[in-house]
Amino acid sequence: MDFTFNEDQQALRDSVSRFLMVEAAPEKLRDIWQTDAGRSSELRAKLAEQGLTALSVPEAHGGLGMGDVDWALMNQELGYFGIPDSLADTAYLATGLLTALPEAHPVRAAWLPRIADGSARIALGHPVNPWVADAHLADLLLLAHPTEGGTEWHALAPALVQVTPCASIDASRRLATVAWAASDATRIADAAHGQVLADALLNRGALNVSSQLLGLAQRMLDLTVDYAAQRKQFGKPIGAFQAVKHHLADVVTKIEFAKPVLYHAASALARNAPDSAVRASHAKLVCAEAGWFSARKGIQVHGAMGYTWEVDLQMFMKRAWVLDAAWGDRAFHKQRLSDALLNNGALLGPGATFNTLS
Amino acid sequence: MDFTFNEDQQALRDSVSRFLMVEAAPEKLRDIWQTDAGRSSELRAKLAEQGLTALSVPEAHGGLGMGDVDWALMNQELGYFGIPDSLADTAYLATGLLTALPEAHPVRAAWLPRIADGSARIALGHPVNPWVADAHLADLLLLAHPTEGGTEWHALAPALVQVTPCASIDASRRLATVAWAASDATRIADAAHGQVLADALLNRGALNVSSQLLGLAQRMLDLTVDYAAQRKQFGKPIGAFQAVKHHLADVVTKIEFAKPVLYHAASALARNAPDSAVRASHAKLVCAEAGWFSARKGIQVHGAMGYTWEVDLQMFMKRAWVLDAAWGDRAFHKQRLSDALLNNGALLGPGATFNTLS
Amino acid sequence: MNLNYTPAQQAFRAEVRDWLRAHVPAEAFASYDTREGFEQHRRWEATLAEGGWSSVTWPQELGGRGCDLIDWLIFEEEYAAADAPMRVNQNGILLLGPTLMEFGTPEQKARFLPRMARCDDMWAQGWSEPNAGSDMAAISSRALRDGDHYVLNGQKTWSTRAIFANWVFCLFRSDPHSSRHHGLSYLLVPLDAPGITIRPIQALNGKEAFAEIFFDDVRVPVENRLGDEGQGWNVAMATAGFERGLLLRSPARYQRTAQKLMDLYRKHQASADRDPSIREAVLRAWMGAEAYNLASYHTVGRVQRGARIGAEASTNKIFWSELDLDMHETAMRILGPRAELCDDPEVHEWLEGFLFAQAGSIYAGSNEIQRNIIAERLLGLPKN
Amino acid sequence: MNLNYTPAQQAFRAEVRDWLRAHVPAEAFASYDTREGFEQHRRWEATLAEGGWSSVTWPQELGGRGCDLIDWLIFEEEYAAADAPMRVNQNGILLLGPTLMEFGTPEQKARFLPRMARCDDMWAQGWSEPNAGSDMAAISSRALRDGDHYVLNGQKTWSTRAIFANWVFCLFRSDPHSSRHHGLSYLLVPLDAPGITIRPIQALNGKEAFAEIFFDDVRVPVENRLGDEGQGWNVAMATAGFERGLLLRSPARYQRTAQKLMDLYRKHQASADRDPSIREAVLRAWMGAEAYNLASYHTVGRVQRGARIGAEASTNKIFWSELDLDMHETAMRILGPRAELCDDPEVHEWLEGFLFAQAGSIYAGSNEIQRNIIAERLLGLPKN
Repeated sequence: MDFTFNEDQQALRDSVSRFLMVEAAPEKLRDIWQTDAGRSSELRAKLAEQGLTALSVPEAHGGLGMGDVDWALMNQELGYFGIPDSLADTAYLATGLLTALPEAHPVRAAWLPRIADGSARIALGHPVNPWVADAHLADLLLLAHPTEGGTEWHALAPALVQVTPCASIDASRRLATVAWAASDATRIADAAHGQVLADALLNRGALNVSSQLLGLAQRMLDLTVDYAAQRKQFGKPIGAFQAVKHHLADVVTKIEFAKPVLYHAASALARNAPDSAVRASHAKLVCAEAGWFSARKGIQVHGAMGYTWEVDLQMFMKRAWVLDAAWGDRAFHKQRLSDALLNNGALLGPGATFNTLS
Repeated sequence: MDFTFNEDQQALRDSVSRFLMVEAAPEKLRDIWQTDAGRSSELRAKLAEQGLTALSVPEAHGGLGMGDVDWALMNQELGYFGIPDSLADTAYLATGLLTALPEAHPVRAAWLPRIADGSARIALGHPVNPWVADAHLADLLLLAHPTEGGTEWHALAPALVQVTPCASIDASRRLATVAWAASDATRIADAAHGQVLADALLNRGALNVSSQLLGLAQRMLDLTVDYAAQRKQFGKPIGAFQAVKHHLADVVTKIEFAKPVLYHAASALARNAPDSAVRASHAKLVCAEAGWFSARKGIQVHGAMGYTWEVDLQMFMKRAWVLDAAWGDRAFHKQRLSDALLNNGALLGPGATFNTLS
Repeated sequence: MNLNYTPAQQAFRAEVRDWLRAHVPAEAFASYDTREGFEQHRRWEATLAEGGWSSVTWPQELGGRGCDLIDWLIFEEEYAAADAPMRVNQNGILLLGPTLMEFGTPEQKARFLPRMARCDDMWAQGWSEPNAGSDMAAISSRALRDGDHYVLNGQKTWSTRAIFANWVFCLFRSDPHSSRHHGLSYLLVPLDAPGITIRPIQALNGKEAFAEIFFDDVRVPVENRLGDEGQGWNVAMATAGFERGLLLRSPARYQRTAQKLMDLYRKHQASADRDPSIREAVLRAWMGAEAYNLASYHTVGRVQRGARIGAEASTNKIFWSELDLDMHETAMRILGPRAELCDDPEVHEWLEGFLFAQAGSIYAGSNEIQRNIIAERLLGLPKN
Repeated sequence: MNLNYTPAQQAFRAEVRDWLRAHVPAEAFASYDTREGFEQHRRWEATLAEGGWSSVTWPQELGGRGCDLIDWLIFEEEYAAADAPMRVNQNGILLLGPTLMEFGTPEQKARFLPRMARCDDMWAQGWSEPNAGSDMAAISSRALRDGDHYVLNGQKTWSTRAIFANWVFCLFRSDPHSSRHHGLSYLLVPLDAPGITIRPIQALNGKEAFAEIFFDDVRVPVENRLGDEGQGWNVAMATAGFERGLLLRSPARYQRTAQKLMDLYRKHQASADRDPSIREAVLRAWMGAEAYNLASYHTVGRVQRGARIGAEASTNKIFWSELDLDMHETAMRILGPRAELCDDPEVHEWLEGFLFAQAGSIYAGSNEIQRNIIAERLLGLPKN
């Protein structure tokens, strides 16, 4: 029993953080987000060079073979630095889906190496989301097709789909509805296996945004602490006022108690534990709350400055707001949690966390 | 349209307040509450002398003929000074019930004058409460008898009932379960009329505790402000710390926005308005919340002192806690509110408050 | 206590309702933070003025109707129920107008009030400065007396819609040796005066909702000063509390939002009920909006009986700003993953309202400042 | 990260469970705030000690089992799951014990620790004073050196169960010219020493849960001082953070409460669901208790890898105290009008817990103080 990260994991995270600090500074992101495509192939290439696109691709396909627990750390950095959806969607979520296909599957074999080397962007259409993120630049789209027997999965080249963009309040987002037709030729998983993939993807997607939300919460806190230390009113930094201190102390508490929930959920998913779904929902709820709460306290402490486009807070705040409802909104996850707790006594009580009593 | 109290109403309230300040000081109440009966006939006699028992008895029976709106003020004082249940139960609730009987009804004629002159205590058994307050000293018990056709009401002399006390966390309370048998001889209202009485009593009971809860909230706030101004830590009064200020400012806001809701509900009840029930539930919910919140902030600001028996805060805090669930707990009132709002669009929107659009 | 409207009040309500029914535009305007939308809203203000509705509580001779505050509440109820456009000259009508009536010379009243009522002039407010936000007494922009003129230098900020306005009312430090709230003067400045530069500030929604105003040796005549020299703080404060407490945010607006929230909830009830906190929040929205309305009627009654509104205005500010935020957050939760789609017709208004609600706990005195005021002035807790 | 218990840990869990199954009394004890109940609890502590369970993390030679912190968590989980009695010597075992191990002389350790482990001595804490609560550095009780003794004068308060204890550990001002956290000494005082008067304080529930301790020329030998003279603050603080952060409130206790709350909710679901906030609160109770447990495992792992716990302890304190309050409030709501009936068997435990939870945000450093610590030490915000 050791619920901590090892030094390698922490070192990798630190190096990614240092890299993004330089390469994903807010002013660069603003420039990128203002382009039509909203994405920079130059930045993507640098991320690939750092190995970020290869993180969870199996070693046999040129990747690093890492898993959900590593991503729980890494994604906090992506959240902290506001890296748009396409990277984690491709390198984490699509990779997870493809890796779960039979080893000999041609789509798996064809695309995992391209993910690892950074040359492919993959977009995902899951029924829980009413839109597809980053469909417009995708080299491949993996799309769910709900049928009576379960959710099939289909792989489509961009030429086979029609992408209609829909604007998000978050300037980093490029969302779209995608029109397409399912056929035998596009199917990569039938209804039975596909449902397993869809369920796993949903939990992974929820953890993906959970960890980004935690990173965002931390970024907004850091920005706000900086502001509170510098901004003076009534002859002293506003951070010296107890009301401001207590706002921000509460943000710390929310973040610190969301982290272990996230890590545990990631571990459950990695182990394919029977309680993966309820743990993922728990993580999503507390991370979303940390993000939302940090946004609220952040703008309050920033005062009118926080209401401006110019101050960086807004970039992260809007992302926190929208990820709150991505990959299952609060109602979705509360319902799952509620159903599980009312029906599964093994989740309750001392000793239940790591399932020793079940 | 004039949603204020006139000078007479305010003057009466002020005089009652001044009277209770002297006669119902906490140390006196502590002595009374520690007796077996928990009541003082001497204090009751003084209250009667002040006219408090006669407030809403019709003038024809020796009373002052006041109504729900006056009680909304008066009951805040009874709450503020922690006057036990028996007074308002008798002089407000039982009086309301008896007054609604046909004018010629012998029970009405016999007991209203005795209420007015302060010589009778009346206890009420309503189905919404699992107990009867102050049954042990009652000269008359008015007890509901639910039947398929509605709720009958019966009047019983103490000799006809068996009273089994049950202890409350609030030392001012004297609760009991009452065993009794309904008979033709005891019936004062049949099922049809009785149901109307039961419904009105429920709303009046809810307003009765609502206004007391507001008074309690204000008392706890006042005690806490006094404490915060006197208690010094770190070289200054703790009331100078922003965290303490903001705790107490929030209590003020809760109280101030509960008051008009209470007054409006009292007026609706007095006018027998069709939305009386939903207005009473709204009042109960916000007044209960003000009481609960003032208790929480009060004990927090009092620090360890607030956790003691010695400091007066506890007397009022416990009363606020228990009245929270008396005459319909929050679930009961939320359900009523929810049903009404979902089914009655006339309650919604600008202009709806005073029903001009319905 | 008499909670029936008089026949006259009922007739007034019917008159308002009929007029609005005949005049409220069928199509929603563009945002008033855009040039096009602002023009639409300005024209609507002119239409209101023609109908005599632009400032119902003003005296008739100044373009108002001399209504009492109950009539004002009725007007606001009908206005909100009709979904009539947002008002864009409220800084003038609600803040400067009453101040002019109290402190203005007869010449100033005649010069400014009728034009304001007709929306010939659109007014911006100029109180905040980069280093004088919550701490407004830290104002440093200066007005140096030069004969019968003041020479203005300095910078104002967070001036709402100033890029579309043609006048601004400001506090300047007229006594260079003064500090804090002493030595300030209240000046009315035309925004086309030489030496003025206006730089828009982009808000959260990307629109230019605010501006900074830079003053570089701007000359204004002494007759543009409202109240006595050095008394600007008192002039500004005299009406600020009352306005902030009562007129700034009429309760009808929140009742309308609560009503729409209930509609939204009913429409999506099956999915919303998966999260029990949503139903709770919808009930609270109704309770909050009703409470705010009742509190307003109660306050209006007290004011009509001669009471002055003091620090209670601060409880109002906290209450409506938190209510607004809660209601819009709840709408976001009900809309779920669609809530981020700004062009979705069901989402658009809620999303804009959600963004705007973020600022409610900050402008007009942050809620932290309001809580200090309540604790110190209502409860008498020590300042330090 | 490896979230499987080792075979040794599983075996340890089984051993704890078996022992508890055989020994936990079937009948609930009286309140430990009564003489009778305290005696029952003290005897239970002795039974635990005989079984070797009174202080599992202590070294074996001092009466413990030398368990690591994972084993401690496992022990606590089984203890809570078995509804074993509350512990009444935690002030000794959790606070004084580790402090003695770190700062005590060999003689002091030998003299006090085994007796503490066996519950031969029951320890009270004596830090707070009437004017030194949140501001603990304002301690004014004095210990004047007189040869090889200290002469104690002053008053301590809020000393939990001191009327039943026989020893107290205290901070006294040993340098009369010192101020704040300088010049304090940490002393161990027998409560039967001449000059000591103990006056009980009645708590909310009417029980004598605390006491004031008056010192009137009480003489204690110098060998009863823990750590160096004048270094009492550092001695007290060295372990306070760690203990407060981790051992004071084991997560299993909150998981058990959350589980019981879920049971209560299921039992009364039809009536509880009339208030949607109840279901929300029950879900939050589970989420909070799980989060607290996970945070504890995470912290324990870090400590076992050599990390020191700093100001994070303050987030812990806030978290468990608010969780405890929320859970008990929710239980009150579910119980509805019956919640006030103290003798109702279903109510009793919840009501007592509700009262006790009121104090959670106050003792062991008020939550306001904890928030200051987080803001100043973790976030680096300025002190003034």
